[in-house]
Parts: sequence; structure tokens; C-alpha cells
Amino acid sequence: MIATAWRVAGVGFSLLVVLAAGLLYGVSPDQAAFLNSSVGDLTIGFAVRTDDLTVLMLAVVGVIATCVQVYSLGYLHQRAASYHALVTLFTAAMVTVVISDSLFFLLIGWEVMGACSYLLIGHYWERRDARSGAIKAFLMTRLGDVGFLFGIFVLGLGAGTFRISELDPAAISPGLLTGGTLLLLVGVVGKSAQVPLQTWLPDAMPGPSPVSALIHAATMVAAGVFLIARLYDVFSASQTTMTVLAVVACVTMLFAALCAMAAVEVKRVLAWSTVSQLAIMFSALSLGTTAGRHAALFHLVTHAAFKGLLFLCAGVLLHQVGSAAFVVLRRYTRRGRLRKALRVTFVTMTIGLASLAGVPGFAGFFSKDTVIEAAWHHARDGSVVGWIVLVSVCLTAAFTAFYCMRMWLWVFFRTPALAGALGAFEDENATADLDEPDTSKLRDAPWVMLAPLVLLAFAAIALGYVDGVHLDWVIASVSTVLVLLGALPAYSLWSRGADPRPVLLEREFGVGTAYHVMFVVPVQLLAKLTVAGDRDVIGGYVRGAGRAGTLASQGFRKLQTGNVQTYLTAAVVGVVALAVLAGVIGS
Amino acid sequence: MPLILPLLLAVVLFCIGVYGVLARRNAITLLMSFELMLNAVNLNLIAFDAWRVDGLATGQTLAVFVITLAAAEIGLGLAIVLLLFRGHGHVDADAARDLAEQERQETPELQEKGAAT
Amino acid sequence: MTTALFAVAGAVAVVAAVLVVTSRRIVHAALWLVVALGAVAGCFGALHAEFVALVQILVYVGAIVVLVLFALMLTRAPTNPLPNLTTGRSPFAAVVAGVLAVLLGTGVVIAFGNEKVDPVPAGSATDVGTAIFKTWVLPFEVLSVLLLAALIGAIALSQRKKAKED
Amino acid sequence: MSAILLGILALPILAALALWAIPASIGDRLAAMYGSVISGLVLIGSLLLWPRSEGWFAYVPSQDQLLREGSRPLQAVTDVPWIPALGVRFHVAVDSISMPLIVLTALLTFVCCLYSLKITPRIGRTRSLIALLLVIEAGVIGAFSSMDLVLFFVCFEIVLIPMWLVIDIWGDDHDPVGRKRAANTFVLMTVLGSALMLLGFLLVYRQAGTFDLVQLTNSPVLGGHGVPLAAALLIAVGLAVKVPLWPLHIWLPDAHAKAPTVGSVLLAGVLLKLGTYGLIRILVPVLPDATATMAPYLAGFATVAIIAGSLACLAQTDVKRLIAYSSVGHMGFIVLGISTLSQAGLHGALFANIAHGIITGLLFFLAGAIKDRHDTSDLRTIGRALYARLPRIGGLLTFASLASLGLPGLAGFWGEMLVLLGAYRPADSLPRTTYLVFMVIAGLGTVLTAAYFLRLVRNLCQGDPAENPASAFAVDLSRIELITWAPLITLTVLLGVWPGLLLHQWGTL
Repeated sequence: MIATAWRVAGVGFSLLVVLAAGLLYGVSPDQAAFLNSSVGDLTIGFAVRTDDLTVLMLAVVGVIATCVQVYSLGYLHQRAASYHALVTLFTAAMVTVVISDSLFFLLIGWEVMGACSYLLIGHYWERRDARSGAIKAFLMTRLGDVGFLFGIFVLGLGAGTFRISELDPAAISPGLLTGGTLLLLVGVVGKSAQVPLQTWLPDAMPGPSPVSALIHAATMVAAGVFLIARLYDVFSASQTTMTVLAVVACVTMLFAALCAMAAVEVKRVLAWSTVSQLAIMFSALSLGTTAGRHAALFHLVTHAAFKGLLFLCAGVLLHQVGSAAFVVLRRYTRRGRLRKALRVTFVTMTIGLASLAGVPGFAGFFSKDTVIEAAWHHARDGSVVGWIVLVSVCLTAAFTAFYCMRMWLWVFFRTPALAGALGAFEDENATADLDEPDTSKLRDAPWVMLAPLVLLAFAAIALGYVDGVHLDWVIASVSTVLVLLGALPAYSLWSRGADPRPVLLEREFGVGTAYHVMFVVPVQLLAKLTVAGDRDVIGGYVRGAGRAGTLASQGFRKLQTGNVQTYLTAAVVGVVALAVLAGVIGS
Repeated sequence: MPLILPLLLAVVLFCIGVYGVLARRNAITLLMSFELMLNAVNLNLIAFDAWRVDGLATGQTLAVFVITLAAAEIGLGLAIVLLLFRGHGHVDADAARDLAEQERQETPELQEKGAAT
Repeated sequence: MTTALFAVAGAVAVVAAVLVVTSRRIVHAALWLVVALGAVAGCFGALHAEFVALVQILVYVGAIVVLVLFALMLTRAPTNPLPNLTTGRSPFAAVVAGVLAVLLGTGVVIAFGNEKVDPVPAGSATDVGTAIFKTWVLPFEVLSVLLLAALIGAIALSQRKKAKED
Repeated sequence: MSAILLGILALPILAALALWAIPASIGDRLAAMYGSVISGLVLIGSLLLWPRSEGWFAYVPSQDQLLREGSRPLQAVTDVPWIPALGVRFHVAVDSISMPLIVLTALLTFVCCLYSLKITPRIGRTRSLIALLLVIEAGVIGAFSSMDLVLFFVCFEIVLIPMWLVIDIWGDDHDPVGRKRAANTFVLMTVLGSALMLLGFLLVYRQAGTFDLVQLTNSPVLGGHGVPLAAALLIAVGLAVKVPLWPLHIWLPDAHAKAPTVGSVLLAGVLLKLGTYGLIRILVPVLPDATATMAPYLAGFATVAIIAGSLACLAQTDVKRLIAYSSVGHMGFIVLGISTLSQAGLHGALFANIAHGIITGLLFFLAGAIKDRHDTSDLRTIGRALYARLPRIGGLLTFASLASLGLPGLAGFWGEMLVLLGAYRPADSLPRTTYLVFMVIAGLGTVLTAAYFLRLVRNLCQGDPAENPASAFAVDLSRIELITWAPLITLTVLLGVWPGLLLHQWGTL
């Protein structure tokens, strides 16, 4: 009953967001403030605004949220009430971020998203990996949010206002501007899982797949990109910040793409690819040009479509097969059933992967080309940042093609290699690959789950053309070549039944472990130390004081002999002493 | 007659009384020493009455009262001494230490106050 | 004349008092107390407080000391000299008493060193009686209640113990 | 107005006396109902007093300026001589600083009495418990409304003994020695602190010749060295025991861990606020220069408290102790805000005071509910997977944890945010760089805060239900719990989305 109510509310709310986007389309930009209160010379309160960016993001959020909500109707039956409520809250938080014109209002949405993602990732709280993944997600984003909060202070006090529309980069001194934007960047890095705060996103995969779709496509991680786009004037006014952003983005996109190349689980591959794709958006933003901003937003929109699609497809795999690990999926694949049984899923996922990889004609291809083009124009103007971005994006495009191809082939196709490439993913017991799973009951998901897939698949193609096709043929052909260069090795490896995974990549460069050793262990030690200190040092003083009192009282008790004459003697001595004292003082 | 004479006599008597109270063992002697001290006080009262004649005989009246009190006091005091004798078989004030706190088990909360957190 | 009388009585009182607190025989001490109290009564007389002097002799010598003697008998006080008459603190007690005496004496001398007393005969029974029953009648009545309380207290003290012993 | 204030001061005391006069046989239920009615009346009275104007008398030099700025600073003034020989007056009044705290006190007491209708400590004797709660309420409201240092001190002390009894008598029934020890440590440390505070008050009196806060505020004791500094130091240390500021916090975890649920709620929600209220009301306006001299050190200790409190929480295995230690961290934030001496910091401290009272009150109620159901507050014994066994309570615990860790949109955030903002831009007389360092450390403290609350949720609420089977008798959220917690939950959300509700009360400090 309650669950049904929340289901209806969830779907209704996300449709409302879409409706709002439609109604606001074309409305002239406006702002409104409410619930303000002044603290000293500062005004703290809420404000909303509407402009093109808001409408665009509202549309993206609304569509993805609707797809996710509808999809979840079929996907999820356990604890549905809290799930739908949280997804709705999650969407509402993202909407808050999008429409906010007050930095604090934005922060509310920003962090409520973090909390919702924590709760949703921990939806299957019976599972250890879900629990730790949820905590990790919240803590790492929270760490970034501290920087974000400080950034708000620096910029807000520098400009004397916390209203985004009134933030004037010219009014802020350059030092403060750089400091403030760098601090904001910390928050963005945390939220969008960029290096060095990237490890939470892949570990957040134990959450329900629709939630992953929501997080990766429209909310949470996209919020970072949105924020920089929103504050683009402020960010682009600080060259240092943009350079740092470029470096972070370039390192992240390559790092994440490399990690994705060695991941052995569909959702993990997709997670790393999100990190990588977000980095592409950031790199476009870091160019500091209008074209860069446009390219980033374009990529954000197409990415929302195809990444949402891919995660929902992964959800279908999980839902119908029970696992999204390569090793399990391949048991079905070897019988050739998976592709045929999950026909819609196969087709839509192929579209999604093609779009992600940047196959010409798909949306991802166009948006990525826009980024490359923007970088090329910037580089041509003699910018080092432009060159760095250009090279990294091109490399990443090849890597992306590699892991998309690899995943597509290994998941859906039987390798032509001898013995079906036993042991390619099963490290310990190669013959376990030979287990024959029961494929007779394998069939495609219900229509409520497939409908969003089809819609998003359509979007993953069509969105490439809504911006008007204006291709630079040189760049287009170069990127096509890059895609081929990436895809061919994947194909040849697959056809030989080999999947070499360098240890370094498979362990994701050991970052997670290093963080554990560097931060978690010392904090735990410090915590034990603090408790011991409280007990033995501070508590020791208190106990010592108590014991000293007891000892003193025991000493004084010895004076109490019970002999009345002794008492009287003492009393008389006291009187005499007092009299003498009075005499001395008086004289 | 110089006023100082009775006053000094009172001081001397009082201090002899004090010595007696503080030094003697026998409880009855203690009581006797108390009487000496009371007498010293009476002496003072009378002397000041004579020095400062107020027509109401304040000092003398008070002295009479004190004597009455002394009678009451000695009555009670002796009753207590007799009780002491019955209970202990002696009237040695120095040996009567019933008022001392008995050695007993330490109360736990005193020992462990503020202990382990 | 009165000064001389007073001086003699005072000297006797001091000597007797010293003997009260130093006598090795307790019964002797009690008897010396009689002397001391009588001498003090003489002092009262020298100060023209005849009524008080009489009361002193009647109550103290006549009643209190007799009571003390009874108590001594009841507690089987030995009549022979006692070896450990005083406690171990007696030298200290003497010092304390001495210091107190010096202190009080100094104070008294500084305060009243030059004052003279001219005792007028105002201590007759008539005068004091008038004062008591006219001016001080209320305290007198209160005092009677106090005496009653002391009486009851003394009885209760001795009775309760008996009841317990039974 | 002043009649209402006197009424809400006198009513609980008289009602408590009347309750003791009634024979003990009236029954627990009736006593709790009586307490609810009385504290409900006090709550209504306090709401009637809610100020409708802005401004605070403290930073306004003279009465004329007050009138010119059109703000009515003090309300419900009663000012009569009390001990004329010492110049002590019975001077009570409220303004926008004390009013929210008074309402909070009234609300929490009311909620505690309601809670006692159904759920009481196992020791019984509810009649006395209710009476003591009412005495505590009166004492705290008295402290919040007194405008005289001696009166403040007296009210400050009145609260101690009932709280000591509450811990000592109704505390943890498994550990009589421990609860006695906790109660003794609590009362001894607090009394020591208030003795120091009284010395400080006397020094102030020596310097200024009056105990009256209004006069003292309008003509403060100037000078940052010598006697004013000594006075400020004594007052600060005395109040810091109550706050409690690291390293004087050692009484807190024990007291909370052993106290009964209602005792913990009042202790955390109301009593700790006396310390910070004293800092704001007395230390800052009366000894401004000396406070400025001392402020960086105070801020340093506060920062250490934030970190140490959070770290200590990470290693706790007892849910009530954990929440108690979290109070250390949160109160550290409040003291940090006060020690910035800036408007934002003071606003933040005031706001965090209220928010902490509400949220920690809720947390202690939840901890008490969990403890009642499992007969222990040890995390390992309770087991995991509370989501499966007690889904509503588990969910509320998560909610309260999120609120307590300062999630924006819930009440806990604004206080911490304003405190950090204050630390970013402290008063001009303070060393800014030092405060920036404190701000960064405190910011990291918020991450640690999140860490231990998530650890709590993980170890308590989440987990495999198969390994932690449900106890047969454990029932989920009962009606009385829902009723009593609902106001706290509502306020947590309301203040979170509309901080102006309180913030605009304080105007320009």
C-alpha cells in the first residue's frame, strides 16, 4: 500500500520535472529569492532561477528519473517504499541543485544527494560490499563537500553575496577567486569521482542498477559538471583553477579508462567509464571557452542517455541472470542463449556501447567530436592546456573503444578460440567455466523495464542530431580511426580467447588499498589512542583527584581519636591562635 | 579596689580550670575543673557588676543563674560519668574513645570514584 | 579593707584551685575544691555580693561538691595516690593554659588596667531578689524549666541504662 | 509578560513540591500525566513569551540607542532586590537569545514527561522522577532568564542535585556501582566548575561593583589583562566543565551512558546548553577584552574537542556512550563559534545550541528505545540488522544520525556552517590565520563525524538479518514513542529548511 503510493509519487514527481522543463523552455531567465535571513552583513537564504542551463538539466534529470522510476517498478520488489521515496528525494535534490540560485540552497541539494546515494547504495544492506561501498561514497563526497563549503565561504565573502547570479568575478580579488574556485573544485572532484577521490564510484556498484543509472547519468556525478558550467564565469576567470581542472581531468580520463579495460564486471566497467567520460566533460570545461562549455554540456546530455541506458541494461542482466560478472554471463553466452533470450536488451545495449565508444552515427560520436573540436581550436590558438586535453581525449577515445568492444564481445558472443577460452575470467578453477547453467528459464525482462531501454536507446542515437550536425571531417575521420585502433585489439584478443589483465590495472593502481593504509588505518589507530587517552590520561587526573581526596580523608580520620580531651585541646589551641592572630592584625 | 584584681584572679582560675580539663584523666576531676572555670566566669560577672552599677543587679543575677546552671550541668555530667563507669568499669576520660570512627570496610564509591571510563 | 580581704581570698582560691588540678588523690581534689569555691565566695563577699556568696556556698559547697563526692564513691575512686593522674598531654596542656593566661591577662590589663571598683553594698538578698523577680522573672522561669529538663535528663540517663542491663 | 515568566518559573517548582506532598501511592501513570500537564502549561507559557522583536541588549551601549533602533530588547522584566546587602537582585527577563533555549527546555521536559506516561525506568518511583524533572526545568529556565550573576549561579546549581539523583537512582539498573560513580563524577566536576565560575563572578563584582548583567553588559569590564583576564579565565573554565570542553569532558560519557533515557535527553538537550549560554551571555559581553585575549586558546581547545570527540566516537562500542561523545564534538563546534566573536560565529553557536538539543535529544530517545528493547546498550550484544528487526526505529536512527552529522537541509547543518563561516572571518581583534587553521581542522572534523555516525548505522542498522534473528518481544516504534518524537523530528526538518525562523530572531548581535 505504502509502496504503491511511493511508486506513484515517484513516477509522478519525475514526470512533473519533465513537465516543468517543458513549461520553462523558452521563458526568459529570472530569479527569485525566499526565506532569507541576515547574519551580520551577509544574507543567508534560498533563491531559485531559471535559464537555458536549468531547463536543459531539468529535462535530462526528468527524463532519466522517469525512466529509472518506471524501470524500478519491474526491477525492484524488496523494500520498494523506501527505495522509491529515496529515489524521489534524490531527484528532488538534483532538481534543487539545478534550479538553485543560492550557493547554500545548492549545497543542500548537493549534500542531500550524497546522503540519498549513501542510502540507495546501501539498499541491499545485507551485503558487506554494499555497506562499505555506501560508507565510502558518503565519506569521500563529504570530504570534497568540506572543500566545497569553504569555497562557498571564500567566494561568497569575497563577493559579498551568496547568490550565484550576483557572483561577479571582477568583484573578487584574484587570490580569493583562485582559492575559492580551487576549493569548489575539491567538492566537484569528490562529487564527480575524479582523481584523487575516484575510488568511491566503482565501489558504489553493489547498489541497485537503476540507482546506478540515476547516479551516473543524471544526478550526483553530473552535478559536478553542472556546477562548473553554472559558475563558468567565475571558474574561467581563474587560469590556475582551469589548469588544475585540466590536469585532474586528463589524469582521470586515462586512469579510469585503463581501469575499465581490466574490470571483469559489467557494472564496474561502466562505472569506470563514467569516471572517464566525466573527465572528458571536465576537460572540455577546462578549456575555458564557450565552445568548451557547450561541448561539455552536449556530452553531458548524450552521456546521460547512453550511460543511463547501459546501466539499465546491466540491471536487466542482473535481474534476469542474477549476476553481471563476466564469468557468469559467459556461461550463458557459450550456449548462445543470452543474446537470443534477451534480444531487446542485446540490441539496446549494443546501441549504448556504440554510443559510448563513439561509433560514427551515434550520439556519443558527435558529442565527443565536439569536445575534440573545441580542444583542437583552443590548442591551435597556442594553448598548452588545449594540447594536453586534445591528446588525452584522443587516447581516451581509443581506450573507450577497446573496453566497449571487449565487454560487448565477451558478454554476448562465443569466442571462436579453442575450448571457448576456458579460464579467461575464472582464475582459480578454470573448469568451473564448464558448468552448464540452466538457460531454459532465461527470457527478456517485462515491458516496464524494456520500455525505458528503448526510449533511451532512441535517445542515444537521436540526441546526436538535435544540436545540428556540423562535422569537421578531419576530426571526425581521426576519431573514427582512433575508435578502430581501440576496437581492433579488443577483437583480436577476444578471437584468440585471451583477456590479459595487467595486475596494476586490475588492482586499479592500488589506490583503494593505499587510501585504506594512509587514512583509514591511522584514523582507527588515533581513535583507539583517543579513547585510551581519555581513559588513562584525562580520566587519570579525575581518578587521581578522587583518590587524593580519599587519601586525605583517611589521613584526617586519624585525627579523630575519639578522645574528647584531644578535641578540646585542639579547640583551645585554635582559640589562642586566632586571638594571637587577631591581636597581630589589629596592632 | 582596682578592677584588674578580680579580673586577673578570674583569668588565673580559668586557666587552671583549662589545664585541669585538658590534662586530668579522671572524668570527675574534669567536671571539677569545669566548676573552676564557671567560678572564674562568675567572678568576672560580679566584678563588672560592681564596676558598672546599673541598678538592676544584672551581673549578680546572672551569676546566680550560672550557679543554677552549674548545678544542672554537674547533675547531668555525673549521670554521664556514672553511665561511663557502668559501661566500661572506669572513669578515665583519656581511655574513653567510643567516639572514634570504627575501622571498617572502605565504601566502594570512595575507592573507585571516577574510575575507568 | 575590701581589697585586702579580696587579695587574701583570691590567694587562697588560686592555691586551692592549683591543688584541685594537681592533687594525686581524687578525694583530696574534691575537698580542695570546697576550699577553692569557698574562697571564691569570699571574693564575692569582698565585692559586696553577699547574696551570691551565700548561694555559692549553699549550692556549690553544699550540693555540688557533695554530689561529686557521692559520684566518687559510686565510681569506686581509689583514695590512694594515683600513678597516672594526668594524660600524656599534660605538659602541652600546661603550656596552652599558660599561654591562654598570658593572653587573657594581657588583654585584661590593657583594657581595664586603670579602672577602679568602688563596691557599693548592693548585693543584699532584698536587692537581688527584687531584681530577679521584677526584672528577670522571665529568664528565671525559663531557667526553672531548664533545671527540670536537666533533672529529667539525669534520671533518664540512669534509668535507660538499667533497663538495658535487665 | 513578566507574570508569565514568573509563572513558568514558579509553576514547576510548586508542582514538584505538590507532587511530593501527594502520597506515593497515586501511581506512576497519574504522576506522569500530572507532569505532562504541568510541563505542557509551561510550554504554552514559554511560547506566549516568544519575542516578536529583533535585537539584543548586549551590544547596544545605551537605552537611548535601543529606542532609536526600534527594538525592544528585554521582555518580561522583573527586577526586585533580593539580598540588598550584597547588591544581589532578583532580576529575570528574556530576550531573543534566551527565548529559544527556554522553549527548547520546556519542549524537551514536556516530551520527557509524555514519554514517562508509558515508558519509565525499571526502578520505578516515577512520581519522584517527574518531580525532579520539573525541578530541573525550573532551574534551567531560571538560569536562562536570570539577569543577575548570583541568580544565574544559584539556578545553575539548582539543576545539579536533581540531575545527580536522576542518574543515581534511575540510572542503569545493571550497574549500581557504575551509575553511582558516574553520578558522583558528574556532580563533583560540575560543582568544581561552578565554584570557579563563582570566583570569577566575585572578581567581576570587585571590578564593576554590580552583579547585574544588564548594567555589566552596557558598561563592561574592560582590559584584557590582569584581573579581568583572571575573571574571564575562571568563568570560562567553570562553564567549560559544563559545556563540556575537552579536556574537561570526562564526566559526560559516563553520565550519559548510565543515566535513564529522560535523564540523558535533558542532560544533553538542556543542561549542556547552560555552559554555552553562559559563555554567550556572560563571558562575551561582560569581559569583551579579556575574552578576546583568551579566544584563540578557547578556539584551540574547541577544535581539539571536535577532533577528539569524533575520534573517540569511532572507537566506542556502546551506543549511548557514542552519542555522548558526539556531544563533545558538537559542543566543540559551538564553543568554536563563540570564540570567533563574530556575528556569524555567535549566530551559529546559538543555532547549533538549539539544533543539538533537538537532534541529540532525539538520538538519546532512540538509543534509549534500543536499549530498552535489548536490555543493553552494547553494540556487539545488540547485534546488527536493526533495519530488519526494528525497521522504523532503525530508519529514524539513520535520520537522526544524518541530521546530527550536519546534513544540509536538516537542523544540524546551519549551526556548523555558520560557525565555520565565523572562523573564516573572525572578529578583527583575533588572529585570522590561526582561525583558518581551526576552520580547516573543524571541517575535517565534520568528515570524522560522518564517519562515526555511518559506522554506527552500519554496525547497528545494517547487516545480515539471518545472523541476527529478531528478538521475540521486540516491538517496533510504539505510539507513545511516535508522539513524543514527532515534535523533535518536525523541528529538525523545519529548522533545516527554514533556518531564518531562528536566525532572524537574533538580528544583529
